[in-house]
This record gives sequence, structure tokens and C-alpha cells, in this order.
Amino acid sequence: MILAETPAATSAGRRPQRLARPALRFDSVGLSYDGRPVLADISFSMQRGELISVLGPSGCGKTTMLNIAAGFLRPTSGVALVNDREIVGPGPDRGVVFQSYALFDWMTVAQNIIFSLTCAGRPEAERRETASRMAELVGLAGFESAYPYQLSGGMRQRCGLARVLAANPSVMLMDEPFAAVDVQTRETLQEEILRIRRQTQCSVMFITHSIDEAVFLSDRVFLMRKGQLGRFDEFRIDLPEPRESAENRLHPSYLAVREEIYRAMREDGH
Amino acid sequence: MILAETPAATSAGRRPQRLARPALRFDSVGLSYDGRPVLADISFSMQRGELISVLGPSGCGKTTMLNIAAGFLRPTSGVALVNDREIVGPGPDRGVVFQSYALFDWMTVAQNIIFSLTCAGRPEAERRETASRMAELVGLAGFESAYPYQLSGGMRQRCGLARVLAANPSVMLMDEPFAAVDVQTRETLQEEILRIRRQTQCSVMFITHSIDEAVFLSDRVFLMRKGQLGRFDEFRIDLPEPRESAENRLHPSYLAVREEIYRAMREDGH
Amino acid sequence: AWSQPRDLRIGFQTAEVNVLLSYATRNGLFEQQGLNVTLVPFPAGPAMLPALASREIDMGWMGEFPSVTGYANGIELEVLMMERLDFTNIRLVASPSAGATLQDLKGKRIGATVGSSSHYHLLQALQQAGLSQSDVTVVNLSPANMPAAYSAGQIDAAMTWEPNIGAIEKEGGKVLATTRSLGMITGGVWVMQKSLAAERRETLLAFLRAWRQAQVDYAADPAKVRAAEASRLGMSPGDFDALVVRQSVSHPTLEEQLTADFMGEPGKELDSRLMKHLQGIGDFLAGQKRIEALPSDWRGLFNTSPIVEVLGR
Amino acid sequence: MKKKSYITLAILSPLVLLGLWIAVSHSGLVRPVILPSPQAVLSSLASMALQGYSGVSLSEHVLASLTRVGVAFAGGSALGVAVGLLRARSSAADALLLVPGEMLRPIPPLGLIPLFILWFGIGETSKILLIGLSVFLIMMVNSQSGARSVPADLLRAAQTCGASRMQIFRHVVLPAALPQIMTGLRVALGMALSILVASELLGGDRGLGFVVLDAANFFRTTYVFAGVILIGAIGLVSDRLIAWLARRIVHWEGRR
Amino acid sequence: MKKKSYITLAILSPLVLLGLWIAVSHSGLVRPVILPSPQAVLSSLASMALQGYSGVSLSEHVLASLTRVGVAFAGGSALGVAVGLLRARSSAADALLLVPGEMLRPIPPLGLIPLFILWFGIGETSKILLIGLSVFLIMMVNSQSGARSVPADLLRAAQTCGASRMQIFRHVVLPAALPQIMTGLRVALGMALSILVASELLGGDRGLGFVVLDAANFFRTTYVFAGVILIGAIGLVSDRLIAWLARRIVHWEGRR
Ligand SMILES: Nc1ncnc2c1ncn2[C@@H]1O[C@H](COP(=O)(O)OP(=O)(O)OP(=O)(O)O)[C@@H](O)[C@H]1O
Ligand SMILES: Nc1ncnc2c1ncn2[C@@H]1O[C@H](COP(=O)(O)OP(=O)(O)OP(=O)(O)O)[C@@H](O)[C@H]1O
Ligand SMILES: NCCS(=O)(=O)O
Ligand SMILES: [Mg+2]
Ligand SMILES: [Mg+2]
Repeated sequence: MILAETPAATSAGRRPQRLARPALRFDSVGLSYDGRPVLADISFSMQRGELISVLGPSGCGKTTMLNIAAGFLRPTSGVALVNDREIVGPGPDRGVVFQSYALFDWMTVAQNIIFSLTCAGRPEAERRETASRMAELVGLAGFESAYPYQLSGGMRQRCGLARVLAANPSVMLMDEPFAAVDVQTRETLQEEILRIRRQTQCSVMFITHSIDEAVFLSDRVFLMRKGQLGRFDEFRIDLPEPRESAENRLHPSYLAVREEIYRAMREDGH
Repeated sequence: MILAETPAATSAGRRPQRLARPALRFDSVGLSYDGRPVLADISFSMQRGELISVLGPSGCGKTTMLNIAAGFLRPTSGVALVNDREIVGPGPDRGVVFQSYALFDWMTVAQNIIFSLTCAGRPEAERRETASRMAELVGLAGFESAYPYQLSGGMRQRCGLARVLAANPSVMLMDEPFAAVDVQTRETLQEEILRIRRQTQCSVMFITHSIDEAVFLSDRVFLMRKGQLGRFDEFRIDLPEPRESAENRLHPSYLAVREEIYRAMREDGH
Repeated sequence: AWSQPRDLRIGFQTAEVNVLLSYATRNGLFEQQGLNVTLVPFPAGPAMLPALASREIDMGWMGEFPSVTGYANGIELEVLMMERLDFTNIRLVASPSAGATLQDLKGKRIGATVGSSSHYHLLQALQQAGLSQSDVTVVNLSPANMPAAYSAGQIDAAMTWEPNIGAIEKEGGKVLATTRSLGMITGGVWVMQKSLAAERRETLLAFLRAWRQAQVDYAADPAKVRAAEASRLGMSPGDFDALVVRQSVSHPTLEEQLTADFMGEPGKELDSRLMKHLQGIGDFLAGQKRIEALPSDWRGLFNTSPIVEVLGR
Repeated sequence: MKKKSYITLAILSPLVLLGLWIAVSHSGLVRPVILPSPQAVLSSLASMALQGYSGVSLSEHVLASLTRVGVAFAGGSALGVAVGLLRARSSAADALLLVPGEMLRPIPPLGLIPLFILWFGIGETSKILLIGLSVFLIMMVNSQSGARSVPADLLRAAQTCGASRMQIFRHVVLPAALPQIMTGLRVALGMALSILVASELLGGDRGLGFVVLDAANFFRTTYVFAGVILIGAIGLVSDRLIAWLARRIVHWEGRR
Repeated sequence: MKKKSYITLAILSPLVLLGLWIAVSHSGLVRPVILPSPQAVLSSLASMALQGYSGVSLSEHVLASLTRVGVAFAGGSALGVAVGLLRARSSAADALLLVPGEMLRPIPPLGLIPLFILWFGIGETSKILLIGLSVFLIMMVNSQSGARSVPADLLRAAQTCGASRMQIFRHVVLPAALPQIMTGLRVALGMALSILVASELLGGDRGLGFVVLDAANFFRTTYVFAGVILIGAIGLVSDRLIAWLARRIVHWEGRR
């Protein structure tokens, strides 16, 4: 258990690194809403291909941190960088799965999923192929032409996930992407994300309330604490490749970290 | 593991019964959206003071079933009854925690929480007292005068929960009420619900994706299956009183049912 | 914008009586002269001024009062002729309960169309009765709205012209004053763009020839000529004849235009009776502060040369 | 309420009003100049339908008005929506258009008529511009407000999908503003028709506005009523058309 | 864009237009009868401010118009919101008001003037009713559409909280419709001011509409411009006031 460290200290990731520069870096980032501080002096960096999960009590600032990485919010102090360039706004290099889904009500499931391809002017055939592949992947096959308001909550959430996966950005920011999804689907999608990450070397920041999920997925877990303005403890996870193999869920090191995080949380509760 | 049974077969509940008539009863209920059937021939009844959890894959019809109980949707066939009267629309006898939160954006957290008291014309003092008690209960103390858009996702969800608890209805219908809430808060709130149920003898229908949560909370668990039009398996849970005691989470019978449900789910996956 | 050389856009007033104009258009008199006439309707004279200023109509028929307003405001217009002279077309009609004399109008509500000949008449009538403008309430209404206002008891009296003044009499209104009883003169003038006479003389002359023909036809067969306007107004020949009688109307010939009673002999326009009348209106407008200043030169207001040319003098 | 009883009520209500009108005009309480009887109005309507008005057939009057309103409505609303959305998303555009736009809105069409005659003449141009201007201004306000109500998260989602400024307009801002745009269209259409009469003060010898004005000039109250009722009927039909289209186009509204 | 540069642009843009106006009117390309110079308009404005118009001081003209518009706007919008919300939530009310309401909307104020004279006279009543009617009709459409966009879940939530029909109106439907109601208010205010001139066709000797009409009748173009600019300025100021209020009241809009 290490306290939030300097970027330099983090740079030696577990995963073989293609590039020295981090995919995402926060440097003394602080943020206040109307003068009320929510985050203060947050620093970390995330390597290319790394997957970091963020755990923490409701309202501690997870979404806020992700919004800064996405470029939706400008930090009140400090600086956030993606691929070593300051983040000044949203961009297609960073895909976001929204906690609120943020689907376009006027587009069908398929149109929502392939929106980034439409924007990039990809050919019709490719769009159609991607739409059905992604719908299949997230379990929405057969609902391609339904509208979001005709979907269940979990189906909406999966549609939002598919939209980001279809865009295939180099950094994915996922805000509790499986909160409304059943256990079975959840496990399938977790494995899917690990597979995609391995194939595309994308970096993922993943917010969740499930310790199991965090440990199974991540290279590092950030555990935020209540009322600490976003200060977090960090846990490194080392599990054999392929990470998505179901056996990892019973791996001793998995169980150990899980236990460690669980205890840190309990501690915090008192 | 028993297949969906007739109302008569269910009527012998575990809990001492005050009234013979069930709090909620579905009688061969079917529902189609624009001709596409989602539920067919669903029958069950829920006793006064009973807590039933509904588990099932995303999109299987849980919210639809709850919407019928709430009176938001009229069954296409069959009949749904609350306290032996046919359900023809929503009413204050049934409180609902919405999957989408459904908060009033123009009201503060406190105003949202006490909306049912405002409607009932309760005195100012009582409203103020309830608002702060409920905000405290769900961990929103200090945010009474914030607006919903100033809250995090989990805080919004807890605000929606507090609104229903404040109304204190005899039947509570909760649609994944803890989906966006962290483990710690979740456990506290689970215990809170059990305590309230014991004190007020209210009945609760509780939709969740967490097997642990379902087993810890419920007298019975309904496990819906994919593509079965809402047909469900039923599991009875017998745990010592007080149900909310944390020790129950390690009780052999808890672990056994959990295992049983988990296996049934896996089975379904293939 | 000029279109074809023989195109002529004529403004007229829908709520007025246009015997010769209706006859000439409906019986092809303009076509016979090779003209292609477009009639453009207006509710009253003042509304026609912007159309003249922007050269949207080539000529228009209006009371002499708004023609002075326009000239004094710098619109490049000329009076071609006094088309009509009427002594009882404009009348002040009051409800019997409002009183029988002009003095009785004190404190009453009187409808008039501000900026038109009827407005001028009303102010003159008040002056003669020893009343000031603040002794009555002048209600600005378009002629068409006056019978309604009168019927509903919203005005006690109205100063306007046929056919609407006739409609008010039909509702029981009694005449208190006319142009004649006030010792005034009034009528209708043809005004035109300055450029019409200067640049499109043939078109203008063709119009005058057609007009002359209409006057000749009217003298020869009044019933036939009146039929066109009677039908436009939806009136029976009998009713329409009665209306014309109520107007005490005459249509001076082109020859008469060149006498001192009307536009004056060429070169002596400034001394003509019509010119004096119009200058009187100018003084009135200036006194009422309705125009900023009197025209520095009245000579440009009349152009008698087209009539001279048509008459072959 | 069932669709059928809705339609019954919707038909019944004007019939009751008509009954009242008949009763009042037959009671002798109100003189016919003040309120002509429905029969008289109907016979004027019939005579217009059979013989036309002022030498022009009724269908030509209707067609002339519909053409004017149609062109002005189409042009005005297209431009209004474009400018409104632009103002909502670009504060530079908003600032530049603020004072001219908001000062123009309250300016009375009647006050503009002399100016329009001066600037655009008395032909169709002037009439169409006068109507189109009102439509434009209403649509500008409605589209701008509609665009302002786009949830922030949707704009963000579009940006992370790599949508360009234009694509965000087309695929996010415009659809999100559609509910208010459709409302605007309904208001603007009513407005366009109601300005028709004023616009036909700008000369011309055909059009329903001309009929109403001309009939008013001759105190032919039954024709005024007939003309006004025709304009009202056109308004009713086209309003229902827009409302029906709105429900089909904005199918997602209120569904959450 | 920063607030400061927004304001700069907002002030700059009318100044540029004014500059253009000065340039055009001095270039000699346009005759002063068609476009008077700003200086001439300004001097008419000054003379009105100092000596009044037609024997009545400028402040009295402004006050008369403001009172009319104010009363009509307040009354018309209160009633329009009430009826619009009612129509949105009761299909019986909607059915009953459908035909009369939608036929009334396109009916031209100019066509109504003779009837208003007959029925309500030429005093303040008529003027206020004529303006109020337009405001009412616009607000009715906007509130109804606004109420239709209430998310279904919110209505359901209110019902399960035991809210009565009235409480649902007051606490859910009205606030949810507020964004469209505020838009409606802005459109309706523009409309109210623009009908002022038509309403002042209904007789009377004071009010800015009277000034515009009277000046037009005497072809005093500079006064027409001056009057129109005053109406525009009143519109601009009150529109900004409503827009500012709207932002404060509907603070939640677009925040998700
Ligand atoms: N308004 C609607 N119109 C049409 N189909 C709908 C509508 N609402 C739900 N459905 C369909 O009904 C099915 C069941 O939806 P429901 O919301 O009941 O699922 P759920 O079990 O609650 O799922 P989740 O766990 O994802 O919330 C889904 O297939 C969904 O697409
Ligand atoms: N728009 C806003 N205006 C004001 N305060 C805000 C706003 N958004 C969030 N906050 C506050 O910032 C804090 C952190 O919110 P955030 O959404 O980042 O929490 P979170 O960690 O994502 O919680 P959850 O797990 O519930 O989603 C909360 O106290 C919240 O009230
Ligand atoms: N009867 C003359 C009317 S006007 O031209 O003076 O308005
Ligand atoms: Mg969050
Ligand atoms: Mg659901």
C-alpha cells in the first residue's frame, strides 16, 4: 500500500512499455465546484496499455477525476495531460462510458454504436459490420434498430459501452460501466475488455464499486477515501497472462490483494 | 428450487402473518411492448412484511414487472393486485425507487426527500425533521440544499431511496437501488432496510444484480431466466433474526442458498 | 424600377368612389391607348405616400391633403390634375343623441382618418365652431372601421367620405357639416412621379387620352359608366346613383384644368385657386407642426405641360 | 381518454360554439352588423366559392395566400433554425446578433410596412419578406432555447466520438432542440397566417388577406367573417399537420 | 468566450450597424425619404423627448404603451400557461379547446380590429384584449408543448408520492415545462410589443403605437424610425430581463 506517488515513481509499469511517455498524467490537479474543493493535489500517471481501476465511496470524486481526464472539466489548479499534451477539451483519443449512459435518444442502438464511425465518414459497409459485431459483443444483437427508450437500464449501459468500444480510442475512461449489468454479462464483458486491451494496447481508467472487478481487471487499483479530496492508496496487482482467463479469479495473489483492499476499506469506515 | 407456483402455494410465508390477504399479487400477468411479449403468465403473491428479491439477466423483464406492480404499466393479460384491489395506476401505497432515480431537478435534496410529506400537507417542523433524518440515514447530510445536478451518481440514487423511505409506504418497489453505491454504504443501507421492514412491516420487492445482496435481504429470491418471458425459479431463505445482523453473511444457510443460486445461474448461462 | 415602357402602375383607394377609373379599366380604355395598367389598392391617401416615395407606383389618386404632406416631405411628386371636385362627399355625421350642431360636439368622440382630407375637415369644423382640438376626442380610424365603431356606439360622430359615411347615415347618423357648409373645397387629385412626365411622356400622354375619353363617355352615358364602379362596390345602380348624388361631385375637363379655378394657365400656376388652397393646407400643416417646414418652392407641385400637350395647345 | 371520444369532443366543441352563435344571432339581442348570422356568413362563403371575390376565384385567393405563407414559412424557419442553433453554440455569433435580433423582434409589422414598401416595393417580395421575417425571429428564439437545453453529457459524448462542430449541430444539437423547434413552428405558422392580412396591405388584388381587408373597407362584415374563418381553417389544418409530424419526428419525447 | 468580450461584441455589433447606416445615408446612394440619416432620427427623438409628440410628452406615450403591454402580457401569459398545462394533462380539455384554440391562433389582429371595436369598443379594454389574446395563444402552445416533454418517470414518481392532480401541476408539470414557458414568454413579449401598433389603431391619442401610426400618416419618416427604435429598445431591455430571469429560475437546464 503506497500513497499517491510522483509520476516518475509510477513510470515503471508492469506491462512492457512501447513508449516512455505516459498515456495519461495528472500533475497536482485540484478541482473545486463553485469554490467547494473536491479534488486537491492529485498526481499520477498511467502508462500506455495500463488498466487502472478507481474504487472509493460514493461522492468522493471519482467521476470528477474522470471528467478531468476526459476534458469535460478544467482543473482549478495543476495540469492534466494525455500523451504529454495538456488536456484542454474532449477528443476522440479518449472514449468515455458515462455513468449516465448519455445515449442519443433519437438514434437507434446501431446508430448510437457507430456514431464515431459516422463522424469519421467510414464507409457504410464497415459501419454496418461494426454495428452488428459490437451489438453481438455486448449482448444487444436483435436490438440494433431499437431506440434507447425501448431498452432496459442494463441494455442502455451496454449500448454506451459498445459505442466506446466501436470507436477504439487509445484511452478509455469508463465510469461504473457494469453497474446495471447482471453478474454473467459482467464477467463476459470484463474478459472482453481485457482481451481488447491486450490486442490494441489501449489504456483504461475504470471506475467501479466492485473490489472483485477492480482486482480482476487492473494493473493498479486506486482506492479513494472519504473526505480526503481525492487522495488515494494504490495497490499493484500481478496476475498471470492471459489476464482474462477465469482461473485468475481464484489465483492466490488475486485473493490476497482483494483481502488487502477490503481491509483498507473497512479501516476507512471507522 | 421450485418453479413459479400458484398464489395459494406461496401463501404460507415464513414470517408471522397479520393479514391473510397478500400485499401484492400477480395473477397470470402478461405484458407486451408494441406486440412484442416480455412477460407471460406470471403469478405470485407477496405477503405483508415480506421481502422478495428479483435476480435475472439484463433485459429479462424485472423493471417491467416492477412497473406493473407500481401501476405504471397495465398488464396486457391477467391481473395485478395490491392489498386485494386491482392495480389501476400508481398510488402512495406503493413507493418506488427508480432505476433512473427520477429526481426532481428543480427541488433541493431536502425537497425531493420530503416530497410525499409536502403533498400530504405535513407541518413544516415534521418535514424539516424528516429531511435531515433521512439525509443522515442515506449519507447525504450536508447536501440537503444541493440540487440533484450537483450530486454524484450514487448520491442521486441515495436521494431517490430517501424519498421513498420518507414516504413510508406499505409496499416498496426498489429497482436496483444500490447499483451506483459503494460496498460500505451498500451494506449499511441493506441493514437499514431490514430494520425498517421489521419496524413497519412493510413489504419490499427488490431488484438487484447481486446474489449476496439478494440472499442477505430476502425471504424469497426470484431468479428470472433469459428469454423465458419472465418465468422464474424461486428460492426460500431462512436466516435467524434479527435479519440485519452482519453475522448472517457468514451463516451456513446463507452460503448454501448463495451457492445454489449461483449454480442455477451458471446452468442458465449454457 | 421601370419595366416595359407602356407599363403604368396606378395607386387607388379601395374605400373611395372611383367611377372613371373603374370604367376605364373594365372597358379597356387604357389598352386602347397601348397601356398596360396595374391597379394598386390602398386604404387611404396617407398609406400611398411611401409607395410614391419608393417609386413603387407611377401615379396615384388621393385627396389633395395628403398630396401636400407628401410634397412638403420631399417626395418627388407632381400634381397632374384635379380629377374630381366634391362638395358633400366628405361629411361630418353624428348620432342624433350627440346633438344637432357643431357646438354640441364638445366632449364627444369623433372618428377621422388622421392625415387625410377628413382630418383636415374636422379640424376646420372645430375651429369654425369655436372649439379647440382638446374639447373633443379625435379617434383615428381608417374609413372602413368607422361604421363598425359608430354602430357599436364607440364614437359619437364621424368625419369621412363615401361609401362609409353613407353606411353611417344608414345606421341613423345625421349630417352636421359638409365641405360646402364649411366653405371649403376638396376633391381628388392625380399625383405622379416627377420622372413620369420627364422620362416617360408618351405613357403619360396615353393615360391622359384614355382619361379624356372616359370623361367624354361619362357625359354621354352616365349609367353605362357608373356600372363598373357600382359593381365593384356591390351596389345596385339605384343605390349607387343615390350615392353619387350625395357626393355633389363633378369631374373638371382637361380644358377646365388650365383655368385659374384649377391648375391655372401655364406659367400662372402659382396664382390658381387650387394652388392657393394647397398652400393653405401647407400653412395648416406647418401650424400643426405636422411638417417640419413649408416647401421652399411651390412651383414644382403642378405640372400642366402634359395636359397642354394632349390638348394640342 | 380513448382516441374516439377525443375526436368526438373535438368535433362537438366547435359545433356547440356554432350553436351558440346561431342562438345569439337569432335572439335579436345583437344586431347583424355587429354579429352576422352563421347562415349569412355561410352564404357569403358560398358566393365566394361559386363566383369568387372581386373578380378573382376563391381558389386563386387561397392559392395566392398559401404560396406567400408557404414560401415565407419555409425560408424563414430554415434560416431561423440555423441562426438560432448557431447563436446557442457560438457565443461570438450570439453576441453579434443579440442587439439587432432582439430589437427587431418587437418591431411591429405595421410599422415596418412603410419601410418595406420603401425598400422592397409592393410586390410579392415585400409580402413574403414581411411574413418571413416574423417566422425567422420566432424560430430563432425557439431554436436557440431548444439548443440550450441539450444535456451537457450528450455534447460531451459527441465530442469524444470525434464529432466535428458541424456534426454536433446536425446529430446532437438539432435533434435535441427539435421539441422546441416543433413548438416554434406551430407558433410561427399561426403568426405567418396572422401577418398575411398585414402583408396584403402591401398592395395586390388577391389573397385571403386582401379579401378580408377589402371586405372590411366596404363594411361587408359577412365577407370579413368568411375570410377570417377560411384563414382559421387553414391554420387549424396546418397546425394539426405540424403537430402530427412533430409526434412522429420527436418520437422520443417524454418517453423517459 | 469570456463575459467581457461577449459584452464588447454585443455592444460593437449595433455600433457597426449604426456606422453602416450613417455611411449609407451620407453616401447619397439612398434618398433620405427612403432612409433618413441617423442624425435626423436622433433629432426627432430628441425633439420628442423635449417637446413631446402631438401635445403629449414622450414619457406619457411610453407609459401608456407600457401599461397596456404590461397588463396584457401578465394576464395573457398567466391564463395561457394555465390553459396550456391543463390541455397537456387533460385530454378532455385538450379536445374541447383544440378547434377553437387552433382556429383562433392564425386569425389576424388586423382582421379582429373591426370585431373588437364592435364588441369591446375603442378604449383600453379593446387594446389590452387584442394584445392579451396574442400573448395568451402563444403561451398556451408553449406551455402545452413544455408540459408534454415531462419525463414519464417524474410523473410516476410524483404519483407514488401521493401528489394530487393539482400538486403534480404545481410541483412537476409546471417546473418541467418552465424552459419552454420562458421561451414562450420571450416570443410573446416580442409579439405583444409588435401588436401594440395594431392595437393603437383602435383609436386613442397616446402610446408609442399611436406615435408610429400618426407619424406614418404624415409621412414623417424620422419619427416613424424614432418610434420604432423606442419600441425595439423596450423590447431589447425586457427580453434581456426575461432571459436573465429564465437563467436564474431554470437553473437546472442543460446541467445533465
Ligand atoms: N418502453 C419500451 N418499449 C419497448 N420495449 C421495452 C420498453 N421498455 C422495456 N422494453 C423491453 O422489455 C424488455 C425488458 O425490459 P426491462 O426494463 O423490464 O428489463 P430489466 O430486467 O429491468 O433489465 P435491466 O436489468 O437491464 O434493468 C427488454 O427487452 C426491453 O428492450
Ligand atoms: N456539477 C456539480 N456541481 C457541484 N458539485 C458537484 C457537481 N458534480 C459533482 N459535485 C460534487 O462533487 C463531489 C464528487 O462527485 P463525483 O461525481 O466525482 O463523485 P463520485 O466519486 O463519482 O461518486 P459516485 O460513486 O456516487 O458516482 C460530490 O460531493 C458532488 O456533490
Ligand atoms: N377622399 C380622400 C381620401 S385621402 O386621400 O385624403 O386620404
Ligand atoms: Mg460517479
Ligand atoms: Mg431494469
